[in-house]
Amino acid sequence: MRPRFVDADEAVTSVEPDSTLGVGGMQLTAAPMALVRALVRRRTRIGRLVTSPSASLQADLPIAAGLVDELVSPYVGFEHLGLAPAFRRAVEGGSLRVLEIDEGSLTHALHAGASGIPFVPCPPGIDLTDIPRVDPTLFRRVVDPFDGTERWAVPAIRPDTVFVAAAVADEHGNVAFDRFPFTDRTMALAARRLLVEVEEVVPAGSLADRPPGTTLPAFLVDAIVVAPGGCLPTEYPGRYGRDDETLRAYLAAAKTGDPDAVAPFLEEARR
Amino acid sequence: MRPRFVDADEAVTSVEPDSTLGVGGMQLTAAPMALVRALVRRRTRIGRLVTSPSASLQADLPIAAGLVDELVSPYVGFEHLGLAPAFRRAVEGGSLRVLEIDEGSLTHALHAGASGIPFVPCPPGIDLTDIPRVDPTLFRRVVDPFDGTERWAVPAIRPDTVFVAAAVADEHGNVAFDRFPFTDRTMALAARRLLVEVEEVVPAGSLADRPPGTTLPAFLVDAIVVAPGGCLPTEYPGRYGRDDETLRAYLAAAKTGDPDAVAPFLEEARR
Amino acid sequence: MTRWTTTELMACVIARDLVDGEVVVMGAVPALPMAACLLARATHAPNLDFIVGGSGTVSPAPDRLPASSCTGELAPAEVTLPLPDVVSLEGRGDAFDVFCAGGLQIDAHGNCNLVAVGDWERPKLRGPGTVGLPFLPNTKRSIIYTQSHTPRTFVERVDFVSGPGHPSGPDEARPYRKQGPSLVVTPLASFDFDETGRMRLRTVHPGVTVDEVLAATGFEPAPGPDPSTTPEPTEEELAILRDLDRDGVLRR
Amino acid sequence: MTRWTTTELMACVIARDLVDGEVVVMGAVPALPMAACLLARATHAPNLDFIVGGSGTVSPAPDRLPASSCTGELAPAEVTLPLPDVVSLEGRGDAFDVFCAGGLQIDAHGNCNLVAVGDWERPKLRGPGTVGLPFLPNTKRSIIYTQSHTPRTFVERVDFVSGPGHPSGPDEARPYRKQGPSLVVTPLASFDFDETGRMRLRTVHPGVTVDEVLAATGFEPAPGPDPSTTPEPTEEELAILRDLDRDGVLRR
Repeated sequence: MRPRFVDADEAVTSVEPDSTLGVGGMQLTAAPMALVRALVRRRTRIGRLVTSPSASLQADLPIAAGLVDELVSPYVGFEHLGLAPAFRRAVEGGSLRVLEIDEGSLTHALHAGASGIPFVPCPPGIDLTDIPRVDPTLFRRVVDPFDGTERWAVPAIRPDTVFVAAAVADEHGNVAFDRFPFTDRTMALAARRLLVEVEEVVPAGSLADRPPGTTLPAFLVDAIVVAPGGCLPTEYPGRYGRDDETLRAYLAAAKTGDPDAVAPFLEEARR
Repeated sequence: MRPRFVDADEAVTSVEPDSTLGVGGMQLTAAPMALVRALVRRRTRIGRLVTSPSASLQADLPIAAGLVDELVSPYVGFEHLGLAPAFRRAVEGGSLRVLEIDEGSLTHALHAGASGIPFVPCPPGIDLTDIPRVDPTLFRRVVDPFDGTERWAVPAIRPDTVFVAAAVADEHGNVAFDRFPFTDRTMALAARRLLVEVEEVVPAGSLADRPPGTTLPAFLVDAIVVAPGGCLPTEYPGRYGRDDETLRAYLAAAKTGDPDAVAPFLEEARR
Repeated sequence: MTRWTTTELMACVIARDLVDGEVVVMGAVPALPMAACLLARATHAPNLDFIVGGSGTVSPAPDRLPASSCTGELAPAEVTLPLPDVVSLEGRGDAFDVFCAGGLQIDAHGNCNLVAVGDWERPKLRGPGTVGLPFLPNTKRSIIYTQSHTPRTFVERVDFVSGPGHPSGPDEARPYRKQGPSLVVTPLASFDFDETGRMRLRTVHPGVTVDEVLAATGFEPAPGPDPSTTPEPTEEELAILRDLDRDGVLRR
Repeated sequence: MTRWTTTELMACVIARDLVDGEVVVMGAVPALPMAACLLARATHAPNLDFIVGGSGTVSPAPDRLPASSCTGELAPAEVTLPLPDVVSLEGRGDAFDVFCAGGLQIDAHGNCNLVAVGDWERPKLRGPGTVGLPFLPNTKRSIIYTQSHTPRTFVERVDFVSGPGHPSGPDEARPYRKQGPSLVVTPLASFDFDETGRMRLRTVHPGVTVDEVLAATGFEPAPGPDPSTTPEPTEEELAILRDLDRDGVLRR
């Protein structure tokens, strides 16, 4: 079926409280902030938040609002701007449970979720770290039936809902990314329900020449939110740059630890 | 390191006799025939031939020449033109060992090979077929460490050498596909040595605007063969169509079972 | 001589079975199922989507029906999925509604065999291979079609299950599920399945008798209501099909 | 005041260590390793390739050094890999030569910790997370760099191994391999590793004493040849760096 075109506030009403939410966007780019802000405004509790291999505001803001119980993320930070204040505070204070994971295991777990594969043995490397040893939820030992060796394995991840930001949707609801799909397409393919925010709508047929791997067909998308500038203060490549001033203001507000201090960042960004 | 630009006959000298060869191209499209023909002319024995989910002449021709010991392929045929004569004859006559596999298991096994993942549990479906039961080489039972159930699993596949056809290479040896990369990129990423035939060479920098997923960086490519029309008589999308007349002539020749009858098809195709 | 060919009739039977909003997947030699999908879109199912095999193209509308599933003639489509994504989603199990499939052998419970007739080790007939048919149970239902309806292709039990149908009886480990083959279309007739998952004659094509169908079928279909006659293609259906099929692929 | 900043010197140290034809991967905050790679390409390693983190861009030459690893400023590059492919190839283990990494803590055997200082359950300092550092052993070698050289960052043993270095002794299950960290660059000095995999002082930067380095290091480096002074950036190196670094990111 084809997706519905709705506004962000309506789109997020479909997110079940305490369910698993996947949020796309990598580092300071393409965070689906229009959807994240709407969800935080609604104060929907997130049972488990799954991010891209590297997240920033799309993870720290819901954590700052006190809405996240568990986090599956290989990185929450703001690159050159510094550490993630709410994430740090919540983990150091013991109010956020982290299911430690790395970029490889997460990416393969999402791919497995998209593919009906129940679990994936990990590539080499993770076995030499402490990551798989601290919690058995995401890492268990499996015996390779071909060579008899023991390996670490991760379970498939299929978020109940996924938010990603894309460049455009056509009138039928097919979606296209502009330049870097990151792991957002993989996460989208693993979603049980997929909500996409886009910068603009283009006529049906416009995406015909987009190469494979840069689009998502309409039948995989549940709802589309047209939100120009919706990723701000993060960047959308080729559309608008990162707003470091707003990001710095957020970091200062979040460092105070006062949930009300981050309230201004729940309003829609302005370009 | 960057790839060498060589001709097909020189490129295939690097293929070890009795090793595992992966050949790209899907159905009647993008078969890397310039490389396959050169290898068959050299009469290099192929220990194990791994194909895309659906192969045609790139599998049937080396089998017709009597050069293949084992085959890993979910499909060898010629679509509307009929069954694959040499493949049929060799299997029915017992001279070719088939390691039965399906599209899903093969694609995931190649992805695992590209990723350092030792094996992959299969998605549902295969367990209801006879495919995993006829040979334990590619299918074994594994216990899911997260839910305790038993599943079929396939080992990673990393061909010693892979042949794929692409549209263009730039002067540095970066490679781009035109429209459908099929599973050729996955197979290329799983290769220990990667040989690519291309239609033409373009200046360095020309591939800068190609979207992710449509290219391969030079450092993954060992050698590039410039072979305009090299996929003929199969199609290269957007460059030239399929040559059904030559394909029918091949099928008639291969049906005779006389290896000499297919000799004309070892010569370079003419556009 | 009829106004239409058997293949055109088959396309109509499949098209009429498709429901608006469904997502259909198909494999090699896609002309017939593509014609059915495009016909359905042009009539009662404008929001039907379909994916043409290895190309990964979603709902392409080419100038003519293609002979191959991976031809560049399928571009442009609405969008195109990379083939590995199509494979992933076939495994995911809730992405596609209908799988169009066939087989060298098709059995009473809708199992398909594209691998080997006779003993697998040394087959009498080696088929091309199973491609994506193991994923059949992962769609809501499958539609089986074949151009060959003989006692050798329609058998009680396939020699090798490469595309799973319904379980063959209550003793079988896997339980009967609603998912599975729902329609079989041949040059002679169309079938559905009863509540035990056994094939049942639904309609016979115009000019074909029930006895002819039964004589061509190597097993006894499940009892059911008296089969009706397959409705002929309408003028509208034929006009649409022939506009799609400029090369006459369906008229050979 | 020197003609150059410490960060510019660090870029030169890394650049000189890179070998023509190598393929380098890097992660977040890529300005320094990118500067090193671009400098190496402009001098002795024209065929060096590098991949900028999450962007998947291969050997981009942007107008200025980017602050973020995923910015559109990195396009166009020679080609761009999808991020999942970069992840796959990091696991494959024979695709990349050099991994540039850092850590909140770095230990005597080159283990890196980006996860937690103190107890993991209730850390004193929670780091951002490990991203791709578990893949460090899958490249031929790794280069560790940090802007913070103190006894708290340079420790005998990290509190949490998130990026594997060399094994910490002969008793450890994993054997010593040539693969692993080969160079550590800080604002004070550069280190390599002895044949047991323990960090060894190689050069001290101009104006820094060996005693200052040892006082800033929370473990005793392995004995080795007397450290030399890190060669200053040449005029050519500085000119290239400043042409790359129009925003002066390396000069802050």
